[in-house]
Amino acid sequence: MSLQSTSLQTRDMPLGRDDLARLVARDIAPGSFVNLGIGQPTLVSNYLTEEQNITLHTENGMLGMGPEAKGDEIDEDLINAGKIPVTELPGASYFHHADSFAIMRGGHLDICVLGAFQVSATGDLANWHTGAPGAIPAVGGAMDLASGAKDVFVMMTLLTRDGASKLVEHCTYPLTGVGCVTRVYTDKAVFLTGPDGVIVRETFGCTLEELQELVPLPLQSAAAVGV
Amino acid sequence: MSLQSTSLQTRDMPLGRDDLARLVARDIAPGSFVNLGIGQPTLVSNYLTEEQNITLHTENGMLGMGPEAKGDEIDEDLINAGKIPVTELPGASYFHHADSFAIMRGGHLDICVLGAFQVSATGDLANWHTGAPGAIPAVGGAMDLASGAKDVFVMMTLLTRDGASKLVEHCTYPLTGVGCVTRVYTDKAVFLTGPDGVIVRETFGCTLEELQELVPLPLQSAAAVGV
Amino acid sequence: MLNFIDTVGEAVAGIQDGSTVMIGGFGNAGQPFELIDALLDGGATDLTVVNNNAGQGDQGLALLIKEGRVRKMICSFPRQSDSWHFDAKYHAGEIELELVPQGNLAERIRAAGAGIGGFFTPTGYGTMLAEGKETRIIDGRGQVFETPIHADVALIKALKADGKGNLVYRKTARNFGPIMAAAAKHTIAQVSEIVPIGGLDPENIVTPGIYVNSIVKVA
Amino acid sequence: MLNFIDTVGEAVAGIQDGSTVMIGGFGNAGQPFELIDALLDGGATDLTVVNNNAGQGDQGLALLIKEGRVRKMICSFPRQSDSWHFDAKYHAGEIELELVPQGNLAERIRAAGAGIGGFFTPTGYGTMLAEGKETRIIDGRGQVFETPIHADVALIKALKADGKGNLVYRKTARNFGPIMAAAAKHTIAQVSEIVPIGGLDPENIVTPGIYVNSIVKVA
Repeated sequence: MSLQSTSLQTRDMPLGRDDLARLVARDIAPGSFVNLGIGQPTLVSNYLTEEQNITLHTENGMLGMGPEAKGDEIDEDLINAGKIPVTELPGASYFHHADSFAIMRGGHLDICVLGAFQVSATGDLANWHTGAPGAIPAVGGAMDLASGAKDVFVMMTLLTRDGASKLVEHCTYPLTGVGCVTRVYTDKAVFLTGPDGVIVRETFGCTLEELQELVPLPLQSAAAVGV
Repeated sequence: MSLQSTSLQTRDMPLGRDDLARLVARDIAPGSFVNLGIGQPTLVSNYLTEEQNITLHTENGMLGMGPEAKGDEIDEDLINAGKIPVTELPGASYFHHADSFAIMRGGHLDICVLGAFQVSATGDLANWHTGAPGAIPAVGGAMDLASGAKDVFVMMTLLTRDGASKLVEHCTYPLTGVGCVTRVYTDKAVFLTGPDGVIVRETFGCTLEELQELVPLPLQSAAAVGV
Repeated sequence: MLNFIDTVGEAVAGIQDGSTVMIGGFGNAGQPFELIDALLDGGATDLTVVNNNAGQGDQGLALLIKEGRVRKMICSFPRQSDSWHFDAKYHAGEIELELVPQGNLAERIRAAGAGIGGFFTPTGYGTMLAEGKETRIIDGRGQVFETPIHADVALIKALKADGKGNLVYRKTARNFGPIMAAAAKHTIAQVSEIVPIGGLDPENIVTPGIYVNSIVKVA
Repeated sequence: MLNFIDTVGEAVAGIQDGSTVMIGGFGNAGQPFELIDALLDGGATDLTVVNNNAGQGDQGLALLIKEGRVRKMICSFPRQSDSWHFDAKYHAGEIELELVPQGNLAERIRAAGAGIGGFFTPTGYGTMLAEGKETRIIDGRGQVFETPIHADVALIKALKADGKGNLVYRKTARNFGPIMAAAAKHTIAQVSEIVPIGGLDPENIVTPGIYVNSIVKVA
């Protein structure tokens, strides 16, 4: 494998959460319909531009979701999937839960962005359950998004607090979906996942060689494979 | 079998189509949600009273259908299942086809009234296809109504033009639904059908003995079985 | 991506030979006559058409059938007093018919839009329309396995669209429009009126713009 | 039959021990708090409850769970920062949990209302939530067989009802209300306002009155 790391390194430093969210936002094609799940991925909404004309979907029954509600805008009947008060943009629509999940499950969303515990080389996703004994499992809409969206992007730190890679050959946590993740955005690199293995699109504050030291599966350089 | 015909005969003459429609209308419980199919059963709507507070459903997406539209009321966007212009009553609602058939298929209609070629002793219905070679089959919503409504009433003449009974031991025409018909309203009698056989509720212009001559399956008297 | 298109001809220009085309409407209500006429003019052939009926009189879908452009009809009620063009093609063995109970037609279209791989329904159990199909008894009732109907294109008619492609309909003209819009890869809607973004109440949208690709105003 | 009822207590009085009760709402939006409180006061126990969550804080469903009235929860997201009453009962082995992906929960409820005997979906395929379930490959995708969720009673919250029982909702408080109303044998709706027949636009009804049995106005 040819590791052409210099051409991939786009930043001197690992990315913070906001920089990562900005990067994901920049990568979303104009006019897309997008679901940002709950937690960290919702930061992406802060960096979408008006020119991009992105329509945000929330699983609890809305297209055209606006930014988080502040002060007088707060309305208990208008919340997102994380149960945080949000606002409504012009051109929004409301629908019931079966219609909302039909949008997700029917393949109509262009992109969903999710957090993850682990992603495998072939795009398996584990993000709902640690599998720890006694842990109460809760899945919400994660499996529907994983299996339904045209593209599933993951946002996560590359390493656990213990320094283990979350990008793995095979997930050890219970799966959310099989072969569903197409891109993984981490603080140290952006990876493209799929049936042909893992391709590194760019690195942040490390060379490809250094990255390969951290990740226990073979990495290919985007420059080398011509992506 | 004890044939107590005198107590069942309620009219001196066979019923005409309008008298039959009036009888069906009278038998519909107040507050019911009803679908009247197409053709002859739609006559029933002429005899429903305001006090009955019946809500009519039409398969093409409406609850609260009113009478046929006349003159200036005619609106090409407001038709019934027979494609005849109709009107809208206060409290009506419109919905799309999947939602409309969910009402029918989900068991939410109290009664549907359908025409028939044949009904069997156990309530099998044949009303969509003669089975004749070269005939173009057309089924519409008949099978959904037959399998979905809580009660399926049939309105038909008892005999074909050739004098054969349409109430039969086993249907020879292709089936619309199995064991679905609960009542059969004919010009000569009202029959209750079900797993226990055929019960005659009342006769028009004939005795039960005379009726039994016409129908090739054992008839029980409602008076005798205590219905 | 959503496009507002000036003419019905341009709107249907991308429809390929061999496509599966859903056409909204029940009787005349909700039929996108202008889009169908444009499809007739456009020349696409070898089509599979999904519609409740199989054309009436000498207009719209009936003409498409007459001209031999429809290889197969998927419908619930092809036989009407004025469906002579379908009748002729059918008796000549020149058109294929998949006859589907109307509720199965609606539910199969809905299933395609909702990502359902197939479902069991009591409708049609024990009838010739279930012959050859998988069946099972569920909670004591015989049920038939039915599969989704996907389409390349849907041609539908709505009352109004806003700038986001959200649609509202009028009375019983709503019928198949919303479920076909969700089941097709590319949905083309003819509307009577286009209003600005914000011109429709978010509570009353029937078809969200995510399901709509092309909108053309028809006078 | 539709009844307009004066108090939430009378509205829930008929709910029997052992019933399956669907409760609308996602977070606080659309939760029929007053009906849940009345159910708590009414004493029915051994309930199976269908809700997206498993109660939050010290109110509503959480209290019903705390009081030991819920035998089984069917939900997608029981674990929240303030779901301590469910947590305690779960760890004590005093409540059964059927964990369902949220889209399967919605679709299974919808299937019950629409008379569908079961359906195949890709959601959950290859995960532990599909263990023991029938699967098949359809069009190259692994799919899981899921069955309808019926209920004896649905408790939902809507914005307005008209005299025919037609309902409209408000913003994301709509969520599970419409599908639960259709899936339950008996649907009880608490509303903020009751308007006369004709007071709601027929184009904008979300839940037709055919799905509603009891309506109670909550100030």
